[in-house]
Amino acid sequence: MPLVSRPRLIRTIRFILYGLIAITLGGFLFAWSGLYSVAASRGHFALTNAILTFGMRNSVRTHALGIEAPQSYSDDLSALGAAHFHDGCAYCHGAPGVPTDPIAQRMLPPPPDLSTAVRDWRDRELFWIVKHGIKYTGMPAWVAAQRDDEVWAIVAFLRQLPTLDAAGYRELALGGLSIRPQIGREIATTEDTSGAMSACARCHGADRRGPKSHLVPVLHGQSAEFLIAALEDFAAGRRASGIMQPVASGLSPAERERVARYYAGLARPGAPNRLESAAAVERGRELATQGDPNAKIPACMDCHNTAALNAYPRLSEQHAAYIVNRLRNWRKGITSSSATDAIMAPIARSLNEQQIDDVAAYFASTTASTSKEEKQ
Amino acid sequence: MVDAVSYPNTLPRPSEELAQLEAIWATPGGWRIVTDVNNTVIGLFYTATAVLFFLLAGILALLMRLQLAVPSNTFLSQEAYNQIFTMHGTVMMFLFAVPVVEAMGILLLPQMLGARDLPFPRLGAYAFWAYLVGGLIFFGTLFFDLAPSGGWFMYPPLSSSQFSPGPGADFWLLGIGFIEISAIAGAIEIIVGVLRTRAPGMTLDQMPMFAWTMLIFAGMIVFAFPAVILATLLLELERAFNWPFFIAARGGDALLWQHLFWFFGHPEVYIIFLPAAGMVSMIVPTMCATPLVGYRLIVVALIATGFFSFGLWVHHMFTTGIPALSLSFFSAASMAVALPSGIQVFAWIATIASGRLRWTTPSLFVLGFLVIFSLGGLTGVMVAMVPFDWQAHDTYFVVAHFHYVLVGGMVFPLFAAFYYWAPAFSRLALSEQLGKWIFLLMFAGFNVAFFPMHLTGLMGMPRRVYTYPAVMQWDVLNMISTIGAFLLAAGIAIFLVDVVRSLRPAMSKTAGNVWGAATLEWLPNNVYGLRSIPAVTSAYPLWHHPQLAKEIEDGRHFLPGSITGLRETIVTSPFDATPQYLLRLPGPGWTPFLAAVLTAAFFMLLTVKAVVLALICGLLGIAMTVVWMWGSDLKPLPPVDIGANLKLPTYATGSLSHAWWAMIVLLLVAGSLYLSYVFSYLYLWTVSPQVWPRLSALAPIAYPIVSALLLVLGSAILEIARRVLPGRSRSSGAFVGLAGLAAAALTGALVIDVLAQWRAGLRPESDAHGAMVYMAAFLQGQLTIAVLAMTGFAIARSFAGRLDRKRRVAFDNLGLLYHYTVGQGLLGLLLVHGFPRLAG
Amino acid sequence: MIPARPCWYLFGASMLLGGCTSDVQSVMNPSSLQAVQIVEVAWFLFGFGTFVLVLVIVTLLLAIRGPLRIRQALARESTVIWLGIAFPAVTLTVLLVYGVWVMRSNLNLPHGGSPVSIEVVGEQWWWRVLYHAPAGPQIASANEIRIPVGSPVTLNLKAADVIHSFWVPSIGGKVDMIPGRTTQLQLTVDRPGVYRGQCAEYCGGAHALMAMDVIAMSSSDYAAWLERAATVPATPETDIGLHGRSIFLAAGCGACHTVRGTAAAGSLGPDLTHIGARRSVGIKTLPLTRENLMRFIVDGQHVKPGNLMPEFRVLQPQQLEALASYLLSLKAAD
Amino acid sequence: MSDTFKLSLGNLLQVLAPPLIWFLHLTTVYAAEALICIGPAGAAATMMAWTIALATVAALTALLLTAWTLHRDNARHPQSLGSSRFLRGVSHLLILLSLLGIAWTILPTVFLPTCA
Repeated sequence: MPLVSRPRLIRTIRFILYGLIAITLGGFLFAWSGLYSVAASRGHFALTNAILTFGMRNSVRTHALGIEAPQSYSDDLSALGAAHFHDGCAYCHGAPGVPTDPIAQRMLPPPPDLSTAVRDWRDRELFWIVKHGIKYTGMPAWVAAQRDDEVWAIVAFLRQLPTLDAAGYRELALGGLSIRPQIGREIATTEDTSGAMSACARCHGADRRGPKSHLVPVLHGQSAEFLIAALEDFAAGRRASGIMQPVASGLSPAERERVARYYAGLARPGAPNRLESAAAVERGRELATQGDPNAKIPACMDCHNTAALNAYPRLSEQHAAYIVNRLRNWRKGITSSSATDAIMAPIARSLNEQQIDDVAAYFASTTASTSKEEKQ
Repeated sequence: MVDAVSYPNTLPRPSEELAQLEAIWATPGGWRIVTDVNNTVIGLFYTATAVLFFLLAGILALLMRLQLAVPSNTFLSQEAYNQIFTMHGTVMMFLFAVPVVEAMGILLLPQMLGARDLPFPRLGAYAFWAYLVGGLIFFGTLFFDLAPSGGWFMYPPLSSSQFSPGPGADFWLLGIGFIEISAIAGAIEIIVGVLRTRAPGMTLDQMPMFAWTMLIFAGMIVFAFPAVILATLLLELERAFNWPFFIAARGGDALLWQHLFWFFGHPEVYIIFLPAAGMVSMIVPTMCATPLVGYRLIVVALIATGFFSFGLWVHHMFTTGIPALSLSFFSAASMAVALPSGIQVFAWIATIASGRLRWTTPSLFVLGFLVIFSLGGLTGVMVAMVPFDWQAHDTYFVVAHFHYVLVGGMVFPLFAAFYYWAPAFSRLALSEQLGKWIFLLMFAGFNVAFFPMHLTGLMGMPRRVYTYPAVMQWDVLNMISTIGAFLLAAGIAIFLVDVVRSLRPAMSKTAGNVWGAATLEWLPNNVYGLRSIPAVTSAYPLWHHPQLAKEIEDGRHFLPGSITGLRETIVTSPFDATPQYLLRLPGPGWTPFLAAVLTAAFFMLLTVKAVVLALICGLLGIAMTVVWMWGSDLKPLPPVDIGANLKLPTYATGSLSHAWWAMIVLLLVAGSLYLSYVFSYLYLWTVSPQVWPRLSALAPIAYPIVSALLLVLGSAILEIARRVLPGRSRSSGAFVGLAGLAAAALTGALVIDVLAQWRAGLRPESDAHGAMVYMAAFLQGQLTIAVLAMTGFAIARSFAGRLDRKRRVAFDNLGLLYHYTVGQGLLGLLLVHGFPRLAG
Repeated sequence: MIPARPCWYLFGASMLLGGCTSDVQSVMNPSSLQAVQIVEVAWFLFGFGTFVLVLVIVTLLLAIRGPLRIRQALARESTVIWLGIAFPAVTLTVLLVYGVWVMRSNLNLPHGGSPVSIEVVGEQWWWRVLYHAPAGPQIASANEIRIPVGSPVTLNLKAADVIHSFWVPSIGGKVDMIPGRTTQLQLTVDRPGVYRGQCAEYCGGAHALMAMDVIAMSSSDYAAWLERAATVPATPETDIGLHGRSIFLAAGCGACHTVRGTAAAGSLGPDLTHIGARRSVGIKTLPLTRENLMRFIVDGQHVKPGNLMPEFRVLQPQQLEALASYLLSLKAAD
Repeated sequence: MSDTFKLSLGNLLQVLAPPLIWFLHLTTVYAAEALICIGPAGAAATMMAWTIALATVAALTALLLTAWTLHRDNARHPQSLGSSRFLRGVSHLLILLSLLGIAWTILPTVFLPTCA
C-alpha cells in the first residue's frame, strides 16, 4: 500500500494551474492592447473610485493594526510636526490660511483637505500613511523610513489641525517668525518669496530666541565645524531625518557654511525651563562626569566639554526632550553613517532608560560655565 | 508459558478477517495523512525529518569549512560564523542525533517486538509534529539574523540578557526546551513499548539488542534531559525576569549552568551512541549469519554505560579551577566508561570471528564504524587524563575527538542501518553498488577532514574561532580538512541520489528479508505490523523456525485479526512477556497534529514576546490534548480470546496498566528535574553562603507547617475520594466534592508558602537565594497546575459517567501525580525553610 | 627527550605531508616545567593510543580473514572478557595513576625565590594585565604579559564580563577565567622568549581575535623592565607630539584610556601609558606601527568587529597623524 | 499492586543496585570534597580521609549485600529460566564493574592533597 494516494490531489492542482494561466494571459492581452487610459484629466468612474477607496482604506487599516499609538502627544511634538507640515505638506494639502496650489489640485486623486479628512482615520492609520505614503496617489513615503519619532510629530500635529484657524496655524507653524513684507521688486527678482518654507528659524529660533519645540536642538553657540558637518551629513543622507534632509539638501555648500557660522556666533538663548528633578540631575551628573564602568559607559564630559574637539556638540543648556529622543533613537538601533554617530551610537546603546532620562536632565540643567568648571 | 509449536489457530481463518484488519489500520489518504498516528508512517516521516536536519546542519558545517580553509578569510562575517557554528552544534545534537534515534525506534521497535503499534500512538505523533514544526521554526531563525550565537552549550553569562540582548538566546532556550519535551514524550513511549508490548514469550534475554539499547536510551533521557530543562528554565527566568541564578554579583554562579548542562550533555553522547551500537549488534549477526557472541556481556555493557556516563559530567570542566582531587574522581569515572565500550567492540569482533562476514554495504559501514569509533574512544581516554586535557580542552583536538565519536559512533552505524533496513520498508533495496562508493567517499572524506584536526589542535588552534592569521600556519591542515569535508559531503550527496532512485516506502510487498536476518521485523509486514503475533522462544526466531513467515501470513498465531473492531495490540508482562491484556489503540485524529502545532506556536510566540497570542495558542493546545485524552480511556469489555483459548481482559488498572507505567516514567522525569533543582539550591549555597538569610529574616515557621499539613491533608482527602468512586458508570457528588477539595488543599499550600516568603520580604530578583526559593514555588506551581487540570478532567469524566471503580485510569494517574506533588512539596518546604535554619 | 620540532614528527608519522612547521602556539613545543610534563604525558598517550588502535584493527582483520584456529579463539566469550575487560582494566589503571601523579607534581612545584604574582583579567575581547609591585604604583598593561624566567610565577585570573580561558600552550595548560571567581595558574618558564596565546573559551563576537603574548625575560631584565614601566612617560618634545597629546585629551580618549601623568584616567579600555613600547595594536591583530595605530583608531570595527572602541572618523588626517605620533612616543626613556 | 510488579521491581533493583551504589559513592565523595574544601583548611585532610573510608565501606557492604541476595535467589530457584535468571547474571558482572569503578574513584586520594 503506498503511503499517499495521489489522484485527487493532482486533479485539484491541475485545475488551479490552468485557471491561473488563463487569468494571466487575459490580463496580459488587455494591458498589451493599450485600451486602458492612464489620463489624470478624466478622473475615475464612480465605481472604480469606490473600489479603489475601499481597497485603500482597508489596506491602511489592516497594515496599521500592529502599530501602537501613544496615549497623548506633547506640545513639543505637535509644534515640530506643524513646522514640518508647513514645509513638506501644505503645498498639496493646504492649511488654514494657506490655499492648496492649483497644480497640486489637478493630481488624481486630488489631495484631500486634511483639516476634515483626518477625522476618518485612527492615529495609527495616519502614522502608517505618513510613514509609507499611498501608492498611485502621489502621496510620498517619509524620507527617513526609520525615524518613527518624526512621523509621530506629524500625526500629533494632524490631530490638532482641525482646531486651528489661520492665525493659530501661523503661530504654530512659523514659530513666531515675522516675515518682512517684500516690495514688488524683491518679489519679482528674488528666489525666496513666500512662506519662509525653509527658514531654519521657524524651528531652531534665532538671535536670543531658542527653539519653540523642545524636541528641536539648540544650535546657538555650537561650533561651526560641528554644524557644517551635521548639515552635510543630512544633505548627503548620512544622517536620517525626514525633516532635516530636505532642508539641508536645498542649501548650497556655501549657504550651509554661512548659516552654520550664523548660529555658531549666537549666544545661548538662556537656560530652558528647569522642570528636572534634583535627584535625576544628581544621578545624571554622576554618570556624566564618572561614567559607569560596570555597564561600560564612559563619562559624557570627557567629550562634551568646552575644551573638546570642535567636531563634538556642546550639551549644556540643551533641551532634555531633545537629548532623550536622540539617545533613545540610538538605543533602538537607529544609526546613521555619520562620523559622530560612529562614536556616540555604541555608547548610547549601553545606556538604560533611566540613565537616558538622568543624563538628559543633567545637561538641561547645566550652563556652559558650570560644565566648564566640572571638567577643569 | 505458550508453546510455539502448537499453533493457537489450527483452522483456516475467515476470509473477511484480513480485509477488516486492513480497513481498520488503513492510512488516511491525501492531506489527511497528517492525522495518522501509525508508527510506520510517523516513523518514516520522523526519520526523513531528522535526515533533513542532518543535511541542513551539514551544509552549515561546509560553510564553516569554507571559511576556515584559508587564513584571514572574509567569506563569512564574524557574527554569521558565530551563528552558524552555534546552529550546527545545536541542530546536530538536538534536531538530528536524538530525534533520528527516536525515529528509528518508533519505526522499528513494534515490528521487532511483534507489536501492532507502540502503546501511545498519539503521543508519538504529537512528539513528531512538535519536533518538525519547532525544529523548522528554530532553524528558520538563521535566515532572519535571529539565530543564537552563544554556542550550542550557551554558557552564561555570555548567554545572559546583558551579553546576548537579542531574541536569539531565547529562541535557543525555549526552542530547545520544547524539543526536549518532545524527546521525553518519545522516551516514555519507547520505555513502555519495549517493556509492555513484546510478543508473548519474548523474555529479556531473547529481546533484540536494538530494543535493549532503546530501552536504556530512553531511560537515560528520563534522567539526563530534566537537568538541561531545569537549566534552560533558570536561564530563561533570569533573562526575562532578572532572577539572578548565574550572576556572580548577586550570589549566582556561572558554573551552575555548566554542572547542569553537562550532567545532561555527557550522557547525551551515550544516549546518541547506544542505539547506534544496538543497530550494529543487529547487523553484525545477520551479516555473519551467526548469533551475537556475549549477549549478556553486551547487556552488562549497556547498563554500565547508562550509569557510568552520568558520573563524568565534570570532565567538561577540567579547566575551571576545581580542586585536583575532584577532577581525579571524574577522570576515574571517565576511565570506567571506557570499559563497556571495550566489551562491545570485542564482542562484535568475536561475532565476526565466529561467522563469515559478507562484504555488503552495511558491513562496510560497520567496519568503518569500528575503526573510527575506536580511535575516537582512544582520544577520549586521552582527554580524560586531566593534565592532557588542560592543553587539549577547547581546541581542535577535541573537535576531532568528538566527531570521531559521534560521526564514527553514530552516523556510520546509522548509514549501515539505512542500507540494512531499507528493504524492510521499501519496495526496492538501496543500491549495493552505489553504497560501496558512498562508504568509500564517506570513510575517506571523514578521515581526511577530521584526522588533521588532532594536529591543528595540538598546534594551538582553539575551537569556535571564525578566522586565524596566516602566521599561525594552520592553513595547510585546515585546507586538507575542508577538502575532506567536501569528500564526505559528496558521499552523502550520492546517498541522496540513491535514496531518490531506490527508496519506495511501502507498508506491504517490500523487498523483504534480503539479508537472511533472524528477527521479527523481517517477517511479512503491513500497516498493522504482523498478520498474527507469534510466541517467541528464541532470540533468532526466523533462523530457528523457518516456516514462521508462512504461518504468520496465514494467521495461525495470536490475534490474527481485530477482535473488538479497533486497532489493538497485546500487552505483556515486562520481564517474561506473559500476555496480560488486550490494549485498544486510538486511530487517526487531528488532535495530536493540532496540539503539536499549537504548542510550537506557544513557545515561539513567547520568544518574540507576543504573550497574549502565545497564551491563546497554549490554551487551545491544552484543549486539543483534553479532546484527545477524553476519547482514550475506553469502556471495559468482557475478556476476549486472542487464539488458543487464551482469554485476555480488555482493560487494566493500577500497576498492570500501561498508562500507569507511563505515569511512573513521567514522575521519574519530574523527580529528576526536582533533584536537579535541589542540587542547584545546595550548590549555590556552597558558592555564596553570604546571600542566605539570617534566621531572623526567615518566614515564621508556622507558615511552612500549615502548608505541610494542608499537603498531607490533601493526600488523605484524595484517598477518601478513591474509596467513594461509584461502582457503575454514573456521576458521584461525593467524589467530585472530595477531588475538588484535594485540589484546593494543594493550591492553598502553595499560595500560603509564596505569601509567607513575600511577607518576609524575600524577592526573587534580589539575590540567588531569593531566586532559588521562588524557583521551588515555580516548579511546585507547574505541577499544581497539572494536578488542577487533571482534577478538572476527572471531575468532568465523573459527570459524564465515564469514571467509576473499574474504569478509573484517569483517576489512577491523577492519584499518582497528586501524591508525587505532595511529596515534592514537602521536600521543597523542608529545603527552603529547613535548610537555612540548619545552615544558619 | 622532546624533539626540537615535535610537530614534524607527529605529522610525518601520521600523514606524509608538508606544512606543519609552525610552533607559534604549539602544545608540543613546551617551554615551562608544567608544559614539559604535559608533553611527556601526551607522547605516552599517543603511544598507548596507537598500540590499542593497531590491536583493534589487527584483531578485526584476523576475525574477518584470519586462520581458523585464531578465529575460533577470538570468537570465545572469555576472549571478550580478557580483551574487553581485563586488558583495559589494567592499562587504564596505569594511565590513571600516571595522570594523577603528573597532577600532583604539577601542584608541588618548587617555590624558590620571591614569587611573582600578576593579575590578568579577561575582557571582551582583550586581556588586562596588572602588576602589583611591592612598592610604587600599580602597573597596568594590556595583551602582553612580561614574566621572569626560572622563578615560579602565579597568574591570578579573573573575568570582567563573560567566561574566558587563559591559554598559552607553550608554557602550560589553560585555566578558565570566570566572573566572580579568581583562578590561578602557576608556571615556571625555563627559557626566554615570546609565547603566543589566545582565549580558549568562546566569549562571543571577536573571540577568535583575542590573542596575547607572554614575554619571558631574564630576572634582571624583568626587574629593569618593571622599574621602567613604573615611570611616567615624558611630555612630548616635538610639536606634533604636543599637538597629538592635545588631540588625545580633546577627543575624549581619556574617558576610556589611562595615560599616567595626564588627565586621561579612564578604565574601560587598555591602559596606554606605555603603549609605545608594546608589540601590537588592537589586541594582537596588528603589529604596532604608525599606520596600524591610525587604522585601528578610524577603522577598528573592521580590524576587530564588535570591539568596544568606537571609530573616530571625526578626526582629520593631520589630527590622526599627530595622535599616532603621540601614542608612539609613550614609553619610558631607555 | 500486582505480584508481577513487585517481582519486576525486585529484579530491577537487583540489576540497577551495583551501578547505583557506584554512582552514590562517587557523588558522596565529590560532594564531601566540595563541602569540606569551603570549610576551615586545617581539618580538611582528616575529614576527607574519614569520609572516603566510610563511604567506601558502605558501598562495599551494599555491593556484598547485593551479591548475597543474588546467591540466595539462585539457590532458591536453581532451575529458573528466562528473564530473572538472565538478569541475575547481568547483575553479577555489574557488581564486578562497579567494584572496579569504586576502586578507581578512591585511587587518586592516595596521591593527591585534599583541597588544591
